[in-house]
Amino acid sequence: MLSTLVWLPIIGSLLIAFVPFKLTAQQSRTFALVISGVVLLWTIRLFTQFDLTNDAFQMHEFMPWLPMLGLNYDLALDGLSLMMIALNSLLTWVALYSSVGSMERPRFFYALILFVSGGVAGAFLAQNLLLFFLLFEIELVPLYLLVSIWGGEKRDYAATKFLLYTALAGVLILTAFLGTAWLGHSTDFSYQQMLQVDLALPTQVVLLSLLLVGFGIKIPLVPFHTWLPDTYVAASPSVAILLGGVLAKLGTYGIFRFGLGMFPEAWSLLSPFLAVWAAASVLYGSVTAIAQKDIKRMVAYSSIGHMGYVMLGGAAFTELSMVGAISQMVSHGLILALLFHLVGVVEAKVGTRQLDQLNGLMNPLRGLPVVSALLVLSGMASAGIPGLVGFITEFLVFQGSYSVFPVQTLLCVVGTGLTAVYFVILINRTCFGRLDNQKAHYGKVSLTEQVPALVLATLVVVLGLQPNWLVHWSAATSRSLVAAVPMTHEVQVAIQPPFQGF
Amino acid sequence: MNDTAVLSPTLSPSTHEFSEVIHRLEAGGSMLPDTPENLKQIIGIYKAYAVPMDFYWRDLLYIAEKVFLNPLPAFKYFISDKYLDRPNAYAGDGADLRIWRGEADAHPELRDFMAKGEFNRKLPKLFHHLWHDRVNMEFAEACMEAMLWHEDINPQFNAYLDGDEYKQNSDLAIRAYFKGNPLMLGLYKLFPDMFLEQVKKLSYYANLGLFWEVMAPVFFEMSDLYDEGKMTTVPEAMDFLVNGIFAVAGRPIFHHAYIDGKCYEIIPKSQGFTWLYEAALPYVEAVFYRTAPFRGTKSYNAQAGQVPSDQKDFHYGILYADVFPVGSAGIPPTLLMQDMLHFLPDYLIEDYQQHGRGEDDILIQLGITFQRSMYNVTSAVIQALRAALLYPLDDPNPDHLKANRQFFEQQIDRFKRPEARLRDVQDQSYR
Amino acid sequence: MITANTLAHTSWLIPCYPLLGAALSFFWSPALIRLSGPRPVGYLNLLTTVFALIHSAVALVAVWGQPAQFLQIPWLQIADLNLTLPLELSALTLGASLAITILNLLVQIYTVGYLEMDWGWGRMFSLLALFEAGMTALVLCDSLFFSYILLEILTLGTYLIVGFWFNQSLVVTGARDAFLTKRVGDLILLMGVLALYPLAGTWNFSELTQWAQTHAEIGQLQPLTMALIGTALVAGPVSKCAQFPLHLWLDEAMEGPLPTTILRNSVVVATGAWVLVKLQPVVALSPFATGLAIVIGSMTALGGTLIAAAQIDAKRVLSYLASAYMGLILVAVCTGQVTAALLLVLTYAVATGLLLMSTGSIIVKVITQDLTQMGGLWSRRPITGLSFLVGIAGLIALPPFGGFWSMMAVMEGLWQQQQWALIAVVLAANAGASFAIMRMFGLIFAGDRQTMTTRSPEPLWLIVLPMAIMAGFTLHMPLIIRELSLYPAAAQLSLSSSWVLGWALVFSSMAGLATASFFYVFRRVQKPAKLLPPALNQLLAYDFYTPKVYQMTVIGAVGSLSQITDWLDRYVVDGLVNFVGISSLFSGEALKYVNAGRLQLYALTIAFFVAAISLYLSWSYLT
Amino acid sequence: MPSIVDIAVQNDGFSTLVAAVQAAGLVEVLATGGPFTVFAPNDDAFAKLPPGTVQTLVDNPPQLARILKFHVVSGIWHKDDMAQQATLTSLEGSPIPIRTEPIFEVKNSTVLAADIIASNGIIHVIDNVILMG
Repeated sequence: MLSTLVWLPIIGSLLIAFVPFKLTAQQSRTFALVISGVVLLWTIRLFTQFDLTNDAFQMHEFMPWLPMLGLNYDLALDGLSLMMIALNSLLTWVALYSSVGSMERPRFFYALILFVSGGVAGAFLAQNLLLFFLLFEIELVPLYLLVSIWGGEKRDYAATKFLLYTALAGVLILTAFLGTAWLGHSTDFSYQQMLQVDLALPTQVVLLSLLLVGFGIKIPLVPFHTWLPDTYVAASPSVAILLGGVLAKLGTYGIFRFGLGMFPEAWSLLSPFLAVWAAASVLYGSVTAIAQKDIKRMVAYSSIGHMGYVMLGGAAFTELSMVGAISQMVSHGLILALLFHLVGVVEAKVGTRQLDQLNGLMNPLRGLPVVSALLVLSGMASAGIPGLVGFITEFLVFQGSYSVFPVQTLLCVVGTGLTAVYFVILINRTCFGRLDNQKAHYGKVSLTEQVPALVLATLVVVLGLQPNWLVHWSAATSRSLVAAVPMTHEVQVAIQPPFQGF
Repeated sequence: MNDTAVLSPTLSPSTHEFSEVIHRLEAGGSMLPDTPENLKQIIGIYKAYAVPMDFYWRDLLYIAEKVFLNPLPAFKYFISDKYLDRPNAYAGDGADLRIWRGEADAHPELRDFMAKGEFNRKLPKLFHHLWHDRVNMEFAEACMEAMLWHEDINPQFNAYLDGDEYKQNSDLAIRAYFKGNPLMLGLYKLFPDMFLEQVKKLSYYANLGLFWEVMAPVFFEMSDLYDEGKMTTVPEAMDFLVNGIFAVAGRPIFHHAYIDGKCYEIIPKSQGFTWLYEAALPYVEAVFYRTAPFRGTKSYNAQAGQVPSDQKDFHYGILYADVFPVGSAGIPPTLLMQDMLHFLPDYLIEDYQQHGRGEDDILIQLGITFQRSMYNVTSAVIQALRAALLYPLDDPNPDHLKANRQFFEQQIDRFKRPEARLRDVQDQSYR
Repeated sequence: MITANTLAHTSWLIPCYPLLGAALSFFWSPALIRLSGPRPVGYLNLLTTVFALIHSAVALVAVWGQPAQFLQIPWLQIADLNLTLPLELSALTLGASLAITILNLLVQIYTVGYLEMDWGWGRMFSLLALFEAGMTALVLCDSLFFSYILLEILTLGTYLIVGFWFNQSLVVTGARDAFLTKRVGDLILLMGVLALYPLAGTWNFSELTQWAQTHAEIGQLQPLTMALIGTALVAGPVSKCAQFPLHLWLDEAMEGPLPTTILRNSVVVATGAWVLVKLQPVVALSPFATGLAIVIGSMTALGGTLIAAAQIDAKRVLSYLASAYMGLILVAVCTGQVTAALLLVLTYAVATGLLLMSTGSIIVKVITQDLTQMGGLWSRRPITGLSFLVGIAGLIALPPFGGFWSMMAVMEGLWQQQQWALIAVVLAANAGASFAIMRMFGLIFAGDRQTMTTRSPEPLWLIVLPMAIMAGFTLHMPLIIRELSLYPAAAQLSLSSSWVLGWALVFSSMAGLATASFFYVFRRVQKPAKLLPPALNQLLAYDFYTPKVYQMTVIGAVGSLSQITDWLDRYVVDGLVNFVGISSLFSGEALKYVNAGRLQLYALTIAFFVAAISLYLSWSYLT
Repeated sequence: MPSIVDIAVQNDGFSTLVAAVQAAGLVEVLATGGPFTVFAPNDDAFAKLPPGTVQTLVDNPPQLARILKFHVVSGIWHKDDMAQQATLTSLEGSPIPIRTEPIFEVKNSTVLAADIIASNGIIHVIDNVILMG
């Protein structure tokens, strides 16, 4: 069941790369789309099989691999993984769909994307720390190539920076994993085994810190974020969708799964710092986004801010905030993918991403009216306007976190206000205003180019109106995650002044 | 008036910003460059314009003469058969002066569109109306409003509207119209000026209707001549217009209202108002040059000062308008462009399909074509004025040529404003 | 069988009709209708509005005289959070819904006339419908949380509807400022929403009221907390109601089409007041928050009328009067006079709607919005002129019209609380409003014709008819008030205070009207504005230079902060990381300048070795 | 002495003008009223107008009369009297620009024969139909 999600894309990838006969760009795209379409359908089937009442891991698949190393092929699924898998399957399909047929070495491109998708699915399902790490590291290489071969200007610089940062993250994570096993005298790297490990609090704190920094680079959290704007901007829209929509989630997923899961005591000790860190990331990302002149860069910075909400929810680790954080990961993935896709279309049609050159794209006849309308929708979703999915997930995070970290939560609310500021700047400059008569002979946006955006936009609206369909999958998992953590701070502010400091 | 003289050697070249255009005008040309592409575009659009115009003038007269002061004129665009069959005075066998060789009643394409619409079904009129599958009379009324509101450009006509005779004529008509309606008569007694102002507006309906009654057959004839291969250059097209202007210059402008089968001469023909002076020239000034800023592109905020405080400084007509926002909100000419869209000749549709976004931005493409064609009409007006008020282009007297030059330069000066599109229409790539 | 009662119990459908209309409007977006025009969308939305109106009316009849009923619509149930949408069905809420749908119907008819040459009907009518849906849902909904949601959606709606003519530059900035200002209020309100829940354990207004009553001591126990929460809860209404210092957006929103202005100035701004009314028991827990709101309201009431009296733009006179009246309503709510406040909302909304309809009827024909370019329209525009006069009568305290009774109700309450200063504020604001609105009347209708008013017939019947109907409503307002048994106690005129207050109000109105008439109707003084020192005149005309104040404070601060962080990000954080993290691996600025191909190779190798070495190291530990 | 109308009728080259005056119903006025100064376009002048122009005017006497009145000024104005005048006001109401130096011109027409005295006025023959504006 689960292996299909991992191996189908990888087999597809190998087929595209190595079949002996000639494949045109269009054929490889279609083939990749079919593969990822099947994966997507398979994911939907997964939802029907998923047991909502079970808060443990489900659908185990186990195969010994290198038992003496403690490395086994061990997959399983819980609510958190399910959400991430769904996001991965959907966004892979979207990324493939939004790619343009005309590029250099298309077979290689599509093979790499499928490969990344399979690897990431594996990482989200891995029940073995080493397996997770391997898959986490392996996706690096194809992504590096995807950025450095098909990227925009400064792609080499960006790809290298990305590679080095992620590699560093890998080292830290591996150190933490090995340290946990070593210090805990565990011979097996299985997740269940690791959960049993009982370490002294100081050790836990050190190991957790390593994980936090390691995954923090991946998310990224300020100040480890500087690879992000460069990489996202240099990457082609499809790759940016994968990077921002899915791969950043590996960071928060890792923090929740391994940090929070394995070191609950240390987590509860560090959580106030985490909350501050999260709020700082939110504010920093949002404020910096306001100053950007390049819309893709602006969206990239918005991602930093929005991943901060996930961290806030995790830091507060109430049941509600965890559900919120997990849902926020999904909603952020959807919205960011939508934004990157639209920005990509704008760049492809207008030929620039500069705010001071864009204007009047809302023009119904000569502009990009549908793209503009969706840009308004996605910007507003990102800014947390109710009725769209961004609001409810952020709200759950806020409501869940407020009783624990009131000030940090309120600072994050300020962050959504700042989000509104830069998205209004973006929409005003890009969509509103008058077309420049000298330049405005842009190509038409075909329906095919709109399909991914329409799919995502539909999800953003539907899940915004009916958030139950999004949040209830992760409810049980959140409950069990939170139950594992000792409550050092009871939710007992009911009559206490909530405005106590950090 | 075929002035086809070449530039006189006795005059030094113009140093005007648009010297090229000046020289072209002096050589008997148009502001629009003489290219086959331009000719094709303007003739095609004249034809597409003439069909809805055939409706405009009929309905304008219908409103001025029959609907009159109906306080709830919900059906003012539901023109009666009589007005649909009403013979155009410049077409058909019974014409006063036959300009178009076609029939005098409503154009067959118009009748077809009114009956079936783009929906292409014969459904009740009301359905087509509500489905907005109809001619946009609103814009024709807006043109009328522009003429009414810019009252300084039609001094004699307006002086008459403000006079006692007009008041008496209207009074008779108003009383007759509201006979047996004590409410409206009572209101009239209380607020006579309100009713009088409405009648003045209706007089402008008649004015514009009579103006367009001439233009429709002129454009139809030009289209036919082009199709027959008898009109081959832009200056020829312009000269046809110049001749047309002269030929009907003396046509009377009047306003009659028909109430209970009786004719009330609100502005009698005997007042001596002429087509050229009381309709054509004010129309060109009000609609081509001035009108009012589109609410979708200019702020009406008094403190922002985007709208000039002097009517003379209004330059928002088709010669100045930015056509690119057509199709957006707050751009009234969209209505006209949409009207023309239904009646484009095939050769223009083909042309548009090969440029820009083809069918998708056809409204803008035809709008720019329309702008070109109106530069040609304006050229005709300038040349006609030059012929009427100044000297032949081949006049041997250098002083006369200088006067002509001065006149042309004055006219073209109005296009020095940054928003004017004269420079754009010189270039074929502006589309 | 459909009975009135079933209709009452399906009242949740009321917002759904316009919402359906808005959704269907999509099919008339310009990209989809190439051959026909967008007008059907207008008729369609008129139809859905009529449905909503009929439904509201029948439901109102059904619940008339009965205690409030509640409907619960489950929405989201997760962890310990249960979000159920409670609807309150009472004469008050359904009456408000009826008023909103009636006003919307009139505005939509007006729009058909006013925007007859606009191609953007799809967007216009779907947004009008969105507002209708949002406002009817807001009045029916009994939850702070869902009210917040609706207010936010309306904030977005304001952005889009002000940005309707997006080709125009001032529209673009106006939409931006409206959105951001309202959003600021919304988010502070959200903070209040978040903070209130742990304390009260509910967001339902009715339960909050109970909670506030039973925990009345909480204000004394936790003055700071309650002050902060109360202030946050007041902030939302303050920005919605365009109160100082968050009032500028309403001025800028005047760039939007006039029909939307009618809706915005009459009822949309009042949504803030409505929510405040619902929250009044909670806010009342904090004397600080209450006091703050009263101060803000009073300042806005006085400042707004002064600014209104100095505007030369027709729409802006009314926009500042809107702020001023909302200020009075704020004062009324925060002094605990909920009924009086709602009465004032009602009489204000009807009168101001009428005034804006008349104003639109003028500017659609005289083109200019500059009052100094108008004049001499009375004889030719009597229907509009009379409507305007009726609007004035309904707005200010002039017996026997609506405004008088609502102001009386407010005054009566203030008298009982012995709030002399606030009584003075109401009187002064009333006098100022009378002056400002009469000045506007005089400038438009009296005096000599100017070039732009030389030709001005009454406009299309689709504009005149809704205006006349609205005038009818305004004239009948006293009867409606009587039907609703909302006459203030003062109206019985049995108390001696009533006579005093009544006469005081009438005198203040008369003072304003008479002064304005003297200067602007009878034109006894050339250029009356010259009587004021120019600096003062400018100060008022330019709205106390609020745009500059914003520029120097909030906008400047956020702008420079973002510039600074961006600089830090580029040169410090990134530079440091590049330097420390990377330069240790390579030398200097290797990353940027070293031959890219080789660098890639290096990097790949590094990554590979990191993984390999790590594995190798672990091997020795594990075996 | 012959009246203005008589002179026009008796001389060759004014048949169009005469026909126009008749059509416009101005014979009576020009024959007995006055005194007038008439700028009389000859037949060639009318012939210069594009086809249809005269026909439309003749079909519509009030409009024709208005154009003709533009050619008439109240009072008697000799060429020498006009030297001091930049414009004269026509009976139609619009001004007529006049130049006497270097050649005698009335608006955009040239005077072919000046100062023809009639019983009720004076005639100047011009080579163009002059138009208002």
